[in-house]
Amino acid sequence: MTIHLSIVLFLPLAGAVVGAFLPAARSHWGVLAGSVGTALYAIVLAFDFDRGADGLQYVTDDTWISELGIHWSLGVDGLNVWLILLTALLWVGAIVYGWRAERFRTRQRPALFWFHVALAETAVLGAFMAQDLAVFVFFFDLMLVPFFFLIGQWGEENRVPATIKMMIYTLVGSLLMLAGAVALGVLSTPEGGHISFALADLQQNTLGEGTQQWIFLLFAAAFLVKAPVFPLHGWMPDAYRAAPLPVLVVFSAIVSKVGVYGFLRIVLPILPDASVHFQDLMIAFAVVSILYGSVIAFAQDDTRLVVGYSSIAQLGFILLGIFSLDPKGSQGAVMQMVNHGLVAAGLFFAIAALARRSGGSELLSRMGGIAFRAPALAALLLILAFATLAMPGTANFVGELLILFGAFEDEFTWGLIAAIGVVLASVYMIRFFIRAMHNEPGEGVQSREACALELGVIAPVVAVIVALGVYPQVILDGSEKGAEQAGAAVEQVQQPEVSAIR
Amino acid sequence: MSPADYGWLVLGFPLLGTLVLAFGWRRLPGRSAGWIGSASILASFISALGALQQLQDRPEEERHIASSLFDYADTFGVSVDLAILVDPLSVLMMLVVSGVSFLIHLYSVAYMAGDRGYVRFFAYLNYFVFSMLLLVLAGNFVLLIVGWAFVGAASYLLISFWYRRETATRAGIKAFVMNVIGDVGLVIGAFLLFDGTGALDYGGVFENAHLMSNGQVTAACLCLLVGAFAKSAQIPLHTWLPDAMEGPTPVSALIHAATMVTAGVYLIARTHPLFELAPTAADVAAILGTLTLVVAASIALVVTDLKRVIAYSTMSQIGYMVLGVSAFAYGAGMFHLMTHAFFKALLFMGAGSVIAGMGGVQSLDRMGGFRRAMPFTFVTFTIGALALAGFPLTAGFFSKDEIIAFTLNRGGLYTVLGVIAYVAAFVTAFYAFRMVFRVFFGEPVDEARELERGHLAHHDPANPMTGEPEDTDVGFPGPEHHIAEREWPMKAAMAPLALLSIIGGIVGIPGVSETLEHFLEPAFEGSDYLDTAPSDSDKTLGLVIGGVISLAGIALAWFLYLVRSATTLRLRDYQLRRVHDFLAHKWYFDELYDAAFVRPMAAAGRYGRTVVESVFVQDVIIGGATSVVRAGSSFARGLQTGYLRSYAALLVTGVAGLALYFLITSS
Amino acid sequence: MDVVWFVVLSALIFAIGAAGVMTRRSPLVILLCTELMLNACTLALLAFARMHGSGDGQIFALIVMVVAACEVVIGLGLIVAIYRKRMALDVDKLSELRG
Amino acid sequence: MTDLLLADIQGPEIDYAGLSPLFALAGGTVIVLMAALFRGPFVQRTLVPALTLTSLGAAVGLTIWQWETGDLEPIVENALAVDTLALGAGLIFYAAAALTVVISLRDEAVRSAGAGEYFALLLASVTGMVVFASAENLITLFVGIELLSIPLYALCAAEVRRAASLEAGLKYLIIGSLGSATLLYGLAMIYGATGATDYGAIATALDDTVGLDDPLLLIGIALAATGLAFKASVAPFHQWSPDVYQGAPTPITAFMATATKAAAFVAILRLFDHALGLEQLNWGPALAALAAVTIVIGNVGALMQRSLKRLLAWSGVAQAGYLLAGVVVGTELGLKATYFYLAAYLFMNVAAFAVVVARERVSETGDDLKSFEGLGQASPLLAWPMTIAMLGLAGIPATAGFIGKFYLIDAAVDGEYAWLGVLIVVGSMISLAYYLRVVATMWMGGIEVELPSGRKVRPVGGWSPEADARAQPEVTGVAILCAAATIFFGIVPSPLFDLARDVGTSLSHLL
Repeated sequence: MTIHLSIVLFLPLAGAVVGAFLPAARSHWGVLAGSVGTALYAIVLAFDFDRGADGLQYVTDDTWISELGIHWSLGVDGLNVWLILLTALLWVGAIVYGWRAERFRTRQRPALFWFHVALAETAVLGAFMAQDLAVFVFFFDLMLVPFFFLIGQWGEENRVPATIKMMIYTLVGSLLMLAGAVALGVLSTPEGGHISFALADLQQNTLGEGTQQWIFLLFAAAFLVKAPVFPLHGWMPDAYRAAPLPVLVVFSAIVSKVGVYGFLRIVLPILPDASVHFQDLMIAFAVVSILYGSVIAFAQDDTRLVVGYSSIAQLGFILLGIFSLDPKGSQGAVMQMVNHGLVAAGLFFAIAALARRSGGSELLSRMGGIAFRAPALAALLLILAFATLAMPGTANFVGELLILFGAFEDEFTWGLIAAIGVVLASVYMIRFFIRAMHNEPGEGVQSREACALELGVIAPVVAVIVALGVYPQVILDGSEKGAEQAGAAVEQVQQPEVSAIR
Repeated sequence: MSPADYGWLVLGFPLLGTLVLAFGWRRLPGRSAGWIGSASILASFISALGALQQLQDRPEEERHIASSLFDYADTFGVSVDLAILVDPLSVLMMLVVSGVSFLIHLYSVAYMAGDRGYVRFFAYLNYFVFSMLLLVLAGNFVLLIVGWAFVGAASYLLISFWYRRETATRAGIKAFVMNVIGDVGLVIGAFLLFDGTGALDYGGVFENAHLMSNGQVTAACLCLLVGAFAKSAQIPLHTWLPDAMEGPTPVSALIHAATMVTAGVYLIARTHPLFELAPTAADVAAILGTLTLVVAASIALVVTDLKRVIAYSTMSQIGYMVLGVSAFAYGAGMFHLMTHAFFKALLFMGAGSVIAGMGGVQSLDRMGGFRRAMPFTFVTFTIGALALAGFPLTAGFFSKDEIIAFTLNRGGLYTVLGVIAYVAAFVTAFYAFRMVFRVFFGEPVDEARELERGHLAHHDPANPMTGEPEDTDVGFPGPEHHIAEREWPMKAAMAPLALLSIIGGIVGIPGVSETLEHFLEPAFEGSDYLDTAPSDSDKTLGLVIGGVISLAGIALAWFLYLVRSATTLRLRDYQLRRVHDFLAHKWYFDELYDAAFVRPMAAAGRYGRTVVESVFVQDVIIGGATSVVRAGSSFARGLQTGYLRSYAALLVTGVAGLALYFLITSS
Repeated sequence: MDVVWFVVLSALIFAIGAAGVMTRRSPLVILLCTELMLNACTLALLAFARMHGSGDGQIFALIVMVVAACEVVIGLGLIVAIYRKRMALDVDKLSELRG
Repeated sequence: MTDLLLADIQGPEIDYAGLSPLFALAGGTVIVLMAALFRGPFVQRTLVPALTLTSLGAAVGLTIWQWETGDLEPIVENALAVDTLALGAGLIFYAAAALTVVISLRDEAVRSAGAGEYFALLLASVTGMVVFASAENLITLFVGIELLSIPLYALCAAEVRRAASLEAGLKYLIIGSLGSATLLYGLAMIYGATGATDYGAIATALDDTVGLDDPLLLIGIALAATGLAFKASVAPFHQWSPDVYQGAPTPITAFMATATKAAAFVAILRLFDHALGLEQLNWGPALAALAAVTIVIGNVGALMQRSLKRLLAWSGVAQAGYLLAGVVVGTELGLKATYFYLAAYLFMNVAAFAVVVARERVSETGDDLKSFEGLGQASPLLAWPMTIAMLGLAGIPATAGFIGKFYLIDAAVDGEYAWLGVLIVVGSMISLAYYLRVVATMWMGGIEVELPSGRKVRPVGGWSPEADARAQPEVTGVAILCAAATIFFGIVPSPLFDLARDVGTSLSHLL
């Protein structure tokens, strides 16, 4: 069957437009319809997706701006199929939660809120599907706008400086990438040939070492800031603290992946020499982020920041996997993107649930003993915590195992240091769980069992996590080809013994 | 049905039990949960018997049955199936684990009856059994690691089962983190093996192990040892086990005595081909094992918390097993593992009964004279103590002394270790009966008297370690206590174990019956050390020495605690005070780790949060950039004086500059 | 007579005019100074026209005069308007707009 | 006697069709002036603006009629070129003027200056721009620049009752005439060096006879460059623009910000790429340096501005820097990119200024950032256009600004000025700080803007009658129209690209 990615991409926006014409109080119906439609379509896509096939599937490729050689080209392959599915599903969860949770009922200008939410979904999907560099940049930058408004207009206190900081900081990276992208397109245009930003064409004619390197740095700036990676995470704490929770769920779960995804999709295939050249630098970034994020995470009192810094560490792992420049590593990275998306979303939903029981406070010091009358909630959070610290038996373990194997292949020492991160992860996640759920209840804590809404959003996430833990192969099958192609160019550059398929 | 199918059944029942209990926790009245849990484990035990019988029907060389369910993770050369391996070794472990587990479940049905977390407890307990069986049945390293981590998680959950106790939660995180360290060690080891052999399943790895360089194998084995030692609470990764006694007593009996903590021994036995390729690693293991068995035994001399005494004795007993398997006395090691499971579980059960009788108090100093109050417990506990002490003809007697015999037989370094082991055996016998005499003999304490009057003592609930007051709601121990004397399930659980502790040795009486040896041989075929077993005469000699030593130890305990207890106190408080303090501080391991790791980490965290974040990330990077821009801004706007004439001036200077540029470049 | 002298002279006048714009404070005088600059240009143009013997320069010069006239008209108009508003006729006082 | 009559005077051959837009405008100027002699509200309020729009419309029509790609022969004895560059530039002027007319309709300036004069001057200025943009000859160049400037001097001061307006007018006049004098002197020197006034001749002269190290020529170029850069408010000749933009009546500011800038750049393109378009004559680096300075100065200058008009003026300086980047590469791609950006810039800027007009008429704080607080609630119809304009100017995707920047960077990199391309994005980064601040002020009320007194500013609560967009439908209409165009061309840029392509075909000698 043929699946039209453009439809998948624009359904949410369409829903938002419909919603805009509904009375404000009902506007969420339009958005919900749109995103549910997308989710269903994405599920169909994931099932229909041919795992064995090389290359892209369901390709859409029309000329958009011929003067600039920009093609409206979308496609799905092993790298993004799961991310697309994840995006579509989590957005539905976030929308449902944002609509039902009483904390957000009293929101002003709901129609506008939902419009931004839907726009964000479209932008993110676009960034994941784009097979044309310009289109990718287009969506990558566009993505920020709705979040800028969502955080700035409907956020917690101190939201405006936070959102402006986030917007500028991340756009600094994105704009550098814009320059890099244009340069890439122009410079890799063969003599007399017509300029094209299609990734396929860009892969054909590779640039000289030097050019690759400065362009690589421009791209890296964008992706590392977006991830974020130490020390470029300055925007993260404020933004996480300020963001409204439903928004934060998708922001932390999905948007942070776009950056690292960009490495796999664009940098490795198109700038292989530079990737090899900067391998150690990037791995250093990754490992430092792993350790730093973990250490800070267990010094935090604000649950959001515990998760925030933990995701710095997690993204460090993903980055490590990518720049192990080993198919196992990339494979693990793809897997971790999905897994971390799941756990991050689940954890933030859980944080919302915890806050409702600790008198609205999201500080660990105000929590404690919440498991007392909420065993189910405690169990869910426990599974989430275990998944986050890559407990064997969860898919995260398989992901991190592959990442570490990939890292060991080429960079054993770095790998060992990174492995410390696994231990640290256990420290901060279990600390989080104990401080929230165990010990004597703090004052102001009323423990009550998870309500239908909370179960409705958290339980499915946990179910998926467990399912993937039982049968991780399902993801590996899907993404294997993609990971292989992502690494192909690099493998040619590298000395053969690094390609470690025995 | 092939043994493998039975193997899957063995795994399946506890999992089923877990799920039933986990999802049915709301609507399970009274003790039904306990019965469901026990039933599932019983079923699992029966399946294990089935596997045993099937295995025995096969010719020796066909006693390795691997069975795979589906691809677990298979990509880019990494190929992991969801596979189990059934061979004599795993069958033995299956039997021990499921058997002992069943009895402990039975015990818990009554013992935990008063607790508000009854269903949760059995869910966890079933989950643990499932994990443990997964560990022993795993057919490849990845699945082994999965089981490894699962038992770690289960142990964490059960240690902090009474999660409103700060002490319990702290003990839990400690145990968990140390176990994760072990997991990481295993992962690295697994990678090294994968790197060297390109395989992750046991078969493949052992076949190609000879391809690896000696250094590689040694490194891999050391990494595996990290895992093994973390799990088996061997020095230097042992500090979590005593704290783990925060968990309910059945948990201590099951996880922290009989099964989980012996996983390390199992791992070494399971990967023996590697250790035989890397004798260095084996030696390291043996030395550390011996060290542990001495240190732990010495600490057990002075600890006053009943459960912790048994915990330390567990550590030291596992030291024996590690020494055994590292000395390539696999049969002996596994033998001791089995017998230890019996008598140590028994000891914990008895201790639980006593603690219940004491109304939750655990300190030896406050116990005494329970002999008449709880005769059944007295008998069984004493049997356990005898076995532990290696009293002649008890189970422990044969197994422990066989290990030592093997060790001495290896000669060289191992002679020394063997001698040390004998010394420790003496200590063991001493502290074992220190417990017995202090708990059951002497003046009956109030609780004992009350019990004799037929009334079970109750104190207002409090944390046994800190004495903080508690309530009896969820997250704290329940209101009622249950003692063996009054609960038939507890008796029913303890009686068989008592029996086994006495006669368990018959499977390995040197020269008479060596059933176990023969049974296990197929698992260790290809080992170069199978024929290095000492002659029966040496073994018998060893048995004699061991018997004498244990008698001596018991005698000394009798002398010091019953005849001359005053002398003992004087020794403790004056002559040997320094020694006592040193041992009472557990050789200062906790303090050391606290100073070396915990505090630095916390400090780093605080430093990072307060300094690095605000100063470097925010001020330097962001603040720096913005201030540069701001400076430029104020400069640009400073030029904008609003004075027409200055504009003109700037314009003219601009012209001049431009003209100058052109003149210079073109000439 | 060499054209250079004319150029130099015009340059001098131009410089004087520019200096005047930069130094004087009365808008009126500044206007005159700009006139001076324009005239310097005119002079230069005429000189060059003579040098090349082409008519363009002269046409140019004529147009410049016209333009100069227009500018002065607007300028005077503005100055009158400012005067009518009782504002100081001093360009340094006219610095409300800045920053 | 008769033979005298019969003696045919050999006049210049003139392509009247080519000149027709000019005639339309010039005629319109006169007619508007005449019509305004009749007093009466209808004439003043309706007829005069209508006539103005009509003549602009006529000009547009004639332009489209004249539209013919390729490098055409200059007309009127090589004085003017009627090529697609001139015509395309013309379209921008007409659009800007028309929009200005609409937002001026109820402006104080019109009242105080008189409708006739106001609109006539506007038309005259447009005429000047057309001449300026199509000048192929030093003389016409000068005529054009004066014809566009002098009316503007007057228009800036149109609000004779407002001191700021007068100050702006005077400043503009004086600095302006200083600038044009400089330009003129430069032109004179170029003429002196080459002995020709029309570009073609100058180019040929430079090719063979004149030595390229002739100091006369070089100084001439420098002076001319300054004069033109001044009009385009390129740093360091930008200083007049913040003051003048702030002081002038806002519609006029909008007009200057868009049309004048366009005219100046077209003139620069012509002079440098046609007359002085020689490889050996390396004015490229010099202009590149100017561009760099402009980008930086403009963007940092705009930070922490509280007056919207002033902020937009500074950002205009920055944008001039971006545009200059398109010029320095001296390629056809650069020409196209420049034109495209000019067009995109027109929409974004007019949208912003229209909102400013709407706000400052009703708010007591004028164009201060304060009068925009909570605009999101008060009147979204105004807040949205402003938001889109700001995001567009910042170069956010889905706006014409993004495509424009993309195109400019493309051109810069293509012309071996990659570093300039990077500098453009660096500039955009800085620009985010002030654009986003405006957006945040409108939507996220209660933002603490750093006032000297450091006191908090609270948002405008809820709906207020004077904040209602419907009070000034035409202004709101313009704002929404331009915003819509910004978005439209951000997603479907092809029409503008086609225009730009045609424009690119002129000046065919470019690479």
